Amino acid sequence: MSLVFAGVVSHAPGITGRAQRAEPAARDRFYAALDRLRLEMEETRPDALIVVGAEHFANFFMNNMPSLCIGMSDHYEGPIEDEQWLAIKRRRIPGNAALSRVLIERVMQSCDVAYAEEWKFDHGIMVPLHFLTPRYDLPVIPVNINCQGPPLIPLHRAWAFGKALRDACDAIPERIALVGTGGISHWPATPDSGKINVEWDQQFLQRFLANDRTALLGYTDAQTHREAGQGGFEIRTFLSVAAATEGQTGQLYCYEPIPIFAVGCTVARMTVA
Amino acid sequence: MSLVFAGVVSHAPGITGRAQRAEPAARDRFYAALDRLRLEMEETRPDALIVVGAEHFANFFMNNMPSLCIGMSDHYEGPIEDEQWLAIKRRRIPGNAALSRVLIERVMQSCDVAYAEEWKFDHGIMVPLHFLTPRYDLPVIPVNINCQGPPLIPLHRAWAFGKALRDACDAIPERIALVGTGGISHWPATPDSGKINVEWDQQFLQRFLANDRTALLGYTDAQTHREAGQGGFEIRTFLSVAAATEGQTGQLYCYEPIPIFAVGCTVARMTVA
Amino acid sequence: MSAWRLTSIASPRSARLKAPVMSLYQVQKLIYELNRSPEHRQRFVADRAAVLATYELTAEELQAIEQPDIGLMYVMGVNGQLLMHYAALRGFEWDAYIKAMRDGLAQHGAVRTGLYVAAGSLS
Amino acid sequence: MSAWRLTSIASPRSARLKAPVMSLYQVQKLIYELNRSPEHRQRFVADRAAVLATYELTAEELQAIEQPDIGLMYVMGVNGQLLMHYAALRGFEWDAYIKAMRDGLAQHGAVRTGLYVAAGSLS
Ligand SMILES: [Fe+3]
Ligand SMILES: [Fe+3]
Repeated sequence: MSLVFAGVVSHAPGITGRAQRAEPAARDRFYAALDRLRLEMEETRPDALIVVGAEHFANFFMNNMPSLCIGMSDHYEGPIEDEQWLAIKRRRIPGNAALSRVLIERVMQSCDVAYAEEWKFDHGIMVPLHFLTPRYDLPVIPVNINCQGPPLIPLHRAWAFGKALRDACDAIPERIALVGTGGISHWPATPDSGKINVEWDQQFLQRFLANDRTALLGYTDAQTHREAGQGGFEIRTFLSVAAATEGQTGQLYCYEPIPIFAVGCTVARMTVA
Repeated sequence: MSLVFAGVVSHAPGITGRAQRAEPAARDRFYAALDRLRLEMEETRPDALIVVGAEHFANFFMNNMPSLCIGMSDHYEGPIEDEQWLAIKRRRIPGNAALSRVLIERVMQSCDVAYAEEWKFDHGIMVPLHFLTPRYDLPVIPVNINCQGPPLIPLHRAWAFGKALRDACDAIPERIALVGTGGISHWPATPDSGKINVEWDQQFLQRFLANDRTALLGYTDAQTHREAGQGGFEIRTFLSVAAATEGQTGQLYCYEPIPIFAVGCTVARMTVA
Repeated sequence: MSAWRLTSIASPRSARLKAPVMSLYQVQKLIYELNRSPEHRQRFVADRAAVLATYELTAEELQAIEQPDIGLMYVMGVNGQLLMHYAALRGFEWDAYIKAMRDGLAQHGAVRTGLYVAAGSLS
Repeated sequence: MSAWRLTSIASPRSARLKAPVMSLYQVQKLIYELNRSPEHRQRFVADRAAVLATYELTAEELQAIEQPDIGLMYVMGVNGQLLMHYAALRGFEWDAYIKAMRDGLAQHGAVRTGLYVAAGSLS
């Protein structure tokens, strides 16, 4: 058992960049839940944190869009966005190339990941790190599932990838924390920014927390796009965490729809067997 | 049955770039075999040609090195190398983005491919095209298996990829030709350039032509590296063609060790069921 | 870049053999490269025409980028995760950026291609 | 870039927590970018120092690139599929390029890292 912690959090850039414009009480409940997740993660004494994100054309463009990518560097950089816009200062983030390599080789037994020896994090990873490793003292292993530019991998491959990550973690002595970040329903960077399908989110979260594999794999992209926006494609990151903790359930620490953050702000922890 | 043709050819840059320095009789036998393969491919009236190559840091670098990538553009460009050095003039090569997309979506059911909406071909694709589509009138769908910069996918995933390609071809009405290009034993771009392990090549070719899955998947990278050079990692492209024609055997049209071409120059055709 | 489809329509062979060349890819590539590189942004600010000349763009695209007409770029199908940063680079505050997209829809009609063809319909 | 290993050695946890930062990646990136872009090559020819200043390189790497010492670059572990084109760019004909690598091995010793550590041993 070397996966020691698993959770999911939202990552929308408004969470830090437009913090002052949110309803204070809802925002502070969300921030408090993030802090709780951080403390609980620290209690598990991880050696490294795998962040499964869904980045937004910061590193990966349609000239070579990987379905799955894992970072393999001793240091990363971020945010790539304007520091004022995101309200996070640019900095170097520690990685662990050797540990990445061991994980990548193991994951490659079943999933065809790209690897990246440099990576400029966007808000998709920086916002979670801002709350979960505020001192930037934990080596991060960035992982990406393409959820932006179709064609996208089917959900069952996101599941297979989560299983492969778990298998890789369990094969090494290091203590690994895993955090997925994405979704849930949202229409980011469109005129519908701020729209949130609360009912859809609640049903999805129920299925996710129950780790209901059949229900989770039952979503189709057409339906998700219609009901949960193009931002809903990012449920792939949640599915990978569910797969990595298959058979276990989770606990919801926060779900707060905050329109100016453009997403139902979510914090949850999954039990690790 | 919409895969209508399958074969393998060598692609070393010396084949065109250092043509004048080769032993003329061996070279001309090789060129004649390439021409035979072209004629036979043309007889199958393909609508598009999938080239499974192993490119050499022309498009894909360690900042985002895909294990598997498929092009998705209506046109490509090549060669990226100096035109005099490769003795192939730079030009636009026709593609078919819509056809690529259908194939990619199908392949993604089991393999996690990257997609690329632009691609500058290097010798790994240009040398085969120079002989197989000399009028550049056949849409090309470039495919890459990373065989250069480790970590590399295991051979059984290259096999799974070949099966996925076959499955995708069989699901569409278009007539598809498939050509793999790589290996076999060679030490390209090293002081050992020109070394060829003929015995190793002959055994490999025997197994490939017999489509002996067990034997082909029995190679290990450590052993290949030791006996067949780092260029031997490119057998992944041969394996994908064998997988795409599983159950069928092949015929060798040429095997000529030509040291100034830095490879045992190979042309073979596989039967398509 | 081919138009977004949730599932590929099994189009007849003939239709697939003459897909149009789209330059939307080039618009998006420009923004991607601006986002990644401070040097590229500096060159763009200093001599926009010179930078734009290195991309294959239609007259409409060129004008929308130059002006900038964020609303038209949205309608053209530029991915919002790219467009958002171009709007910020050109000085649009958040609300002005959202408004520009809404104005674009009113002025230029529905989104032509990409992920957002159907967006807005649930508002 | 971590050193090439055919299979990962199950190194102890402590060893993996302080892997060295290697700048070989930067040398290779330079050549990759030169290979891809005629404009980059022009800038490199016109003002080599300015281009090199944009990469994080050690003094030894800088000198090997400047000179150029193709043999030393080979010994440093630069992938041959990249180095081959850098040699051509700097005017090395095929035989001179192969000879430079051989001379490098004689002068600087075995390849230090990467794919070619074991190469040459079968010659
Ligand atoms: Fe996102
Ligand atoms: Fe090759």
